[in-house]
Amino acid sequence: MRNFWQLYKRNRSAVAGLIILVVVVVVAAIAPILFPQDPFSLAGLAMSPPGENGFLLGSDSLGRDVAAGIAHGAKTSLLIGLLATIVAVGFGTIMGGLAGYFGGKIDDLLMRTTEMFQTIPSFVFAILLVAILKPSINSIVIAIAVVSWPAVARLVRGEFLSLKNREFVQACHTLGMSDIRIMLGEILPNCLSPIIVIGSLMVATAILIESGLAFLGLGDPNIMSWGFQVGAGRTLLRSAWWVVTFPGIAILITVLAINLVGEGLNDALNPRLRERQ
Amino acid sequence: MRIRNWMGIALGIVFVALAGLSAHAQKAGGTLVMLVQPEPPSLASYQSTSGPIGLMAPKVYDGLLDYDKDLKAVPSLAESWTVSDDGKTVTFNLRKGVKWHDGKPFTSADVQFTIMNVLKKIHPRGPNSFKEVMEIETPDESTAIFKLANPAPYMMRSFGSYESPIVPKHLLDGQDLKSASIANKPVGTGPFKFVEWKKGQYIRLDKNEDYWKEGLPYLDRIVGRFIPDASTRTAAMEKGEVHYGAYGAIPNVDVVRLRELDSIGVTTDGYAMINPVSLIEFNTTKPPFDSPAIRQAISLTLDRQFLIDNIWFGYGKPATSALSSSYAATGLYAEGMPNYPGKPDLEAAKKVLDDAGIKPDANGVRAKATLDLIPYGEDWRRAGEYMKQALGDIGIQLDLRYEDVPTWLKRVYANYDFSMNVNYFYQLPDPVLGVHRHYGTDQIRQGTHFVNSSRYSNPKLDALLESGAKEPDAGKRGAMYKEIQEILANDMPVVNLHEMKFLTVFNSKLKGHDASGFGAYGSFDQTWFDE
Amino acid sequence: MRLLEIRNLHVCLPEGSERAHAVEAVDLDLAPNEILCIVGESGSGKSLTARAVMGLLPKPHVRVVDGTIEMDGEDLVSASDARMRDIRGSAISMIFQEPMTALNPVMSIGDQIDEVFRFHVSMGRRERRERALALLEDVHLPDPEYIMRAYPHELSGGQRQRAMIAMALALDPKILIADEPTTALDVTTQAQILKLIKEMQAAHNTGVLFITHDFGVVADIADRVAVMQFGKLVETGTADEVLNNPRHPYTQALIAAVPSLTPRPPRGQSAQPVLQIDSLIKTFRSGGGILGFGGGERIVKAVDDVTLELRRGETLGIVGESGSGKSTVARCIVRLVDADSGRILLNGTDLNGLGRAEMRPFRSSIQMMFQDPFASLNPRTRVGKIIMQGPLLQGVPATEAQAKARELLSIVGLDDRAYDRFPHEFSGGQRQRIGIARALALDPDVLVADEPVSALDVSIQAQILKLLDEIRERMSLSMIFITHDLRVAAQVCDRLAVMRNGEIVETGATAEVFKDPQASYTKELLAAVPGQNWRSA
Amino acid sequence: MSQTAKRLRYVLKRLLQALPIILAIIIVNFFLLHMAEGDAVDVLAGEAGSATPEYMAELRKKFGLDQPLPVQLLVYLKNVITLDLGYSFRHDMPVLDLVLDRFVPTLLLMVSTIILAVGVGIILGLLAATGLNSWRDTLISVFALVTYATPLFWVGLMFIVVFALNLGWFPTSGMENIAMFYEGWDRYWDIAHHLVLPTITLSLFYLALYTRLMRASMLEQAGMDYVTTARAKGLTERRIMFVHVLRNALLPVVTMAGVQVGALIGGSVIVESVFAWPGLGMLAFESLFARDVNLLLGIFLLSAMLVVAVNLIVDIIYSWLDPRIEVE
Repeated sequence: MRNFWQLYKRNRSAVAGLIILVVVVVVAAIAPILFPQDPFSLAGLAMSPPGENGFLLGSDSLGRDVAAGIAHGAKTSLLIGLLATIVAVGFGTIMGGLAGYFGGKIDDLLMRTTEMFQTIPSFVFAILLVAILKPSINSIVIAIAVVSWPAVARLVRGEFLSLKNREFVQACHTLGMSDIRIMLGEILPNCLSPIIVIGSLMVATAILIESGLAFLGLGDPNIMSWGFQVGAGRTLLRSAWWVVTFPGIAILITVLAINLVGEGLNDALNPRLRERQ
Repeated sequence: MRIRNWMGIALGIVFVALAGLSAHAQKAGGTLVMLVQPEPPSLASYQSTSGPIGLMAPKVYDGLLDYDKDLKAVPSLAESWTVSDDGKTVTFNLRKGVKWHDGKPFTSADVQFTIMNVLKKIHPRGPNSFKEVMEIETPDESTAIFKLANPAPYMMRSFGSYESPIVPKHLLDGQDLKSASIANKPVGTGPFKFVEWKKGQYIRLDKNEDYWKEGLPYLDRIVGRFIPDASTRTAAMEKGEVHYGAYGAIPNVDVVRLRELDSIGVTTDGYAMINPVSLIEFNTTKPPFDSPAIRQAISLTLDRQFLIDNIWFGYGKPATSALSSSYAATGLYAEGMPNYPGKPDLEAAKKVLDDAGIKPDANGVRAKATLDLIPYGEDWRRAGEYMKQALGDIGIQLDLRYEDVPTWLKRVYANYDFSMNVNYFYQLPDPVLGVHRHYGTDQIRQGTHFVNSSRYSNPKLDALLESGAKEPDAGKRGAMYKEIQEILANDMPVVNLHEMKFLTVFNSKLKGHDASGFGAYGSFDQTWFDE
Repeated sequence: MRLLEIRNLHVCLPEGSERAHAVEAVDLDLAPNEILCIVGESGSGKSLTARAVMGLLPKPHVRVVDGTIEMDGEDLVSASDARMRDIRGSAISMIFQEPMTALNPVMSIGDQIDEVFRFHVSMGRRERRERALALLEDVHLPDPEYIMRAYPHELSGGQRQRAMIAMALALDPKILIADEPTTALDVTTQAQILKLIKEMQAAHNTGVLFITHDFGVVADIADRVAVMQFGKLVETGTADEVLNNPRHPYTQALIAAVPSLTPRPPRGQSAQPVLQIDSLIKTFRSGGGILGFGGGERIVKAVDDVTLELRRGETLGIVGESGSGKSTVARCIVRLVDADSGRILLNGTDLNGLGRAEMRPFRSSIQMMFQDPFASLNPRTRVGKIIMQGPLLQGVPATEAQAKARELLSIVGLDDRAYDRFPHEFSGGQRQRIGIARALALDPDVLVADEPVSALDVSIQAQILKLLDEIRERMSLSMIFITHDLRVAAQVCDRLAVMRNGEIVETGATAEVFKDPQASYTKELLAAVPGQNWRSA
Repeated sequence: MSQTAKRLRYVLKRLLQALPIILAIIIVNFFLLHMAEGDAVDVLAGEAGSATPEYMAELRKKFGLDQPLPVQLLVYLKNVITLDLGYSFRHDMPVLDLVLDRFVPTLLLMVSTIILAVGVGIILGLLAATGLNSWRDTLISVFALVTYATPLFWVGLMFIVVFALNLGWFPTSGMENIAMFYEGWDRYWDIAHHLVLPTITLSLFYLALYTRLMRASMLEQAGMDYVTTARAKGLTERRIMFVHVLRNALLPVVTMAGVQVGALIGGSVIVESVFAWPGLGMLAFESLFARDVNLLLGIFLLSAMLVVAVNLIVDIIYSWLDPRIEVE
């Protein structure tokens, strides 16, 4: 662990990313303390510019506090990113693991399935899923996960394919270990690093997809998120730039930070890179 | 017995003369690019009243009549018309020498076919408007005589080209109306001919050189352009790539900014015919909205002016009754209805609820419900978000639901699986056409859109609606409608929110686009560019 | 006359490494037409010395910090980058261990040779092409026209190395540096390449700096020898001096560790078979898809009708070159690979065709040891647990399995503290010991060892072989020992089976096979073993 | 077998392999779409204003929506075999005509985006990798990250404001100047002019991906043995980077480009919406909300075929770049 941190620390931008990310998480956690009121509440004069009428980052067309929305929305956006990633990574790992481990017909079938998902225009497919399942946090998470898992499956399959022929795995076979135990106990722990890396980047992508869906009017109307703010404020871009720009910057910074952290993780966890240094 | 309406003829002559005179002042030529949003499903205005169809089709088709800015009927395909004393016979004298765009002559047979075989059959409002028309006689090629079962004064408001386009019999007769090729390639008698529809991009109409109005139209071409994103539409308008956008094509928030520019004009004229009102429909058959008290409380609580100021940026007028105040001209609108306060009255609302026994629980919640929002744009979402906050103040806790159009239509009008729904309706120039459909027991038609989905049923009201429809005397009719409005203000099956003001935004060089009472749904034959 | 003079060479390592200098105070001389072998085990600094000469150290962390490298009186350490580029490829050139990765996979051999001419001499396209063809002819590559157009993957390992040599000799360099050029090759190919290098060196009067870890190779090729250990030069001298009369204890120990080619005396053995392999066949298919739009399906007969017998207490060696199918036989025996047909009788029970569950009870009787000490242990599992896994799976109680694991650690010569550590904390030899402990934890009757010492340095190799020998005695194991190295086979195996292309070409007692090989292939193999004239002790 | 025959055979094989995938896409989406509430008739009637249930039932019958689902599916599949993609309920036109009409704009946007994103991505990645850890590398990396993290629609709207309104260099939206109805070369020029902003906007996101991938790939390849060989041959660093490393480093980028075609078509929805570009993405979006099942399935079918075709082209490019891969 200490070793990992040493390696991580060497990448300065990754450390910066981590700091930003921690700040975002802290803001999300203490949002109810910072802004005790419902972020949807009509807090004051509509379309106040930043700094005026008691609004740090201005207010939107209904007089809602943009800053409060960003703080409360951080939780939703991170949650959507995290949940969608967990679902996608979980499912993708299972599919890719089975395909890579067993090979043959199972591999063919599962890989054709992922190919199918990569052949469908993915964003349109996500829109379709949200529309059919009706816009809510759940359906957004499901839709993002459904279009994201094939990438994980391909990665995990590759890892399993190469690891299953490693001698330590063969040694387990000669000990009579069951397939499940070999997959979970022997192979999986050894491909966690790339999974963590792809997962971290996927959180960022999920946040972007959520904002894209919200832009097209497919957000959850009851829950404050950055996507919601962006979707609600986009027509105000020219009249009240702050309504859409600040949530947009929040998305940008968070996605940026997660990417930096992902790259840092990659540097620190990827043994090939490590050996080279 | 027929009485010639000399008045009609005279008006016609004056009109043509005026058109001829003004041709000196106005310049011919130019291409008008207008925003059409969203892309229409077809151009079959004879079977769909869809807004974007209304923007393009009336340029191609003519109606029997047209309506001026005061909504007074003026001649169009009919040079003159007479109504018999008993109101049961209407005779139209048709213009001679008019040709369809394909060169075939226009005759009374086309009128007969259009009304009896098309509009009465497949037009969404036609069966209502022409309910009383039993048959149409065509003694010669230029005369059409409508025989009615009962007098139908409101019918005379339905002969515009948007509402009742006259379509070519020779292209439709004997065909399946629902899949005729003129749905996508209209052939009319109007000032512009259909040329091309590039899906996803534009519809192109070119000047009809043989138009029956001498010297008209001025424009060489009209192009209807589709731009899905509102901000982009605004930018295109600002840059002068498009010249005209109506029906909210340019969002109100941008209008506030654009109206300061010299190059851009803004008007709220041209919507008198459609008379739109926003409202909340309730499911009156199940709790919590089966009680009139809670519906009244909602009406008392909502700050209509807030909605107008913050969501529609000042364009609109708070609703004060079931009927729009624009009916004041015809004497049908009644002032001072209960439960339509000038300012929100939370105390009164709470009292109404308390009296009805709808008390708050430990968390201050009196009722919970889901508010469905009409999926026709962001404004309605904002309105819903406001209502959620406002009604929370009196203990009505709402969840918002925003689904796509088919899901929403199915939920509200087919499955009745809703409790509260934000919507807007066109009240049209007569309540029989636009208002009755909300409230009549006979309008509880499961599976039909935009009718009485509240399933409010009141025999007393039904009787009043029926006699109000037939009453030719304006004074008596006004009294009947006052009673109707009182009943509706107390029972509140629908809470009217505000009388909407649609905006037309146009390039200042564009003139004469407001010649017709239909505004954007007009023919644009007198529209021209002042370069 | 000296071609190359290295004086007091110091190459530093990045901060935080085990030692400060990779190469320390090295002095070397190379004369024209001389082959100087630098010998040493991994980490001795022999490769970096060679790269320092080429100016190819992975700068900036690894660089020359002191000393001089003079070629014909010109110091290469202080030479400019541009000057070094001129020298590289023309005056000094280099060949590498793994010709597959050392050649650009997406460039034809012809283009890669052509580059050398283009960058160092001005010649017309035609002339360059003719020179290249002549070079390929010189290194005895068949059909040079074809080789010119071919990509590296289309050639065999030996052909690739010949192409590399052709490229290196293109401009008739004064010095050729060969960094373990035959290590990745089969023994017969190795012999050919060594012959070629000697031939070319003689023809061009080249000074060759030959890096190797293999004393057999040294004996065959060297004029002079330099021995390195931990970055320092421990001994230099003529080949004869160093090989036959080493003065430094390290050299002595190294040479002593080289297994002798003289088979060890046969042991008394029982005639009772433990394991019988009968008509074993295994084919591999590749290509072809789920719907059978094959077209590209390839069928390889990896094991073609192999029949073998392992007697109780003996060590049966299976020897052969890569691709001979020896490893596949081993994997079929332990059921890592399902054979197509044939029988594998363990104490009379046919293992072939048993399902996973049916196989489980027999797992403890037959165990395997793997080649790669780095790949054969799960990097995320503690050593104790690795050893315990087998017994636990067989239902042995945890405390008992733990005790057993600790005991085994001491048997294989590891500290008890190893129990709680991770594999990466151990050296290659130690890891092989852990691998042995894992295999022994189940008290097997039969141990299948697949090249268990090939990846190890020669001194470690000797230790592991000794350990295996002790354990075999102590636990009365029967062993199948797969190896490509005839020296190792001579010292370990009681009987030998020689495999080629999936078939067994010869079996017999080790001593007899060595003394009087029957199959021509066996003769070829034996003849190719490097350094056979060197030592008979 | 001759090389050409081999290639043909390979192409055929790949197309055959794609068939089950495309079939699965149709079936999955068919059922998904029918799971959704409401159908095309509801939308048409809703738009028309008001329609009686009888009229709607008649329409359903006309569209075949009154049949049981499996029957509808079979009828659809049967038609597809004869290259009849059915009738769009909403547009009252054959789906094939509609989709082909939108195909050219989609292809234009897609191809120009791929060329721009991959091309510039490769160059930037190359520049970053060759100046490892210099200010150039940092600048390019930051640029890549920021473009990746900025929401697309925001970029699009900003481009319109800056380049179309303030600077007036480009039109705000659309595919051609429809007031003019240009012909011949003028028209091509006009379309190219309209293509600039949408292409740049859509490219930015992918550009970032390719830049990062190219940089990583260059760094990885720079550590390979053959690079040492090249140095040992006395080649210049320039030659090593641009001839030896570059070609090898391109391989993963090319693979990635192939994988992303599917995402590209979908990802263009937002750009098409912002710039009113008449592509398939927007059409898919609209047809989804109109429950125009036939049309949406047609779009999925066509875009799947497009993805398969592009992947095939990518494979051929790949086999051309990498002689180890044989097209067979």
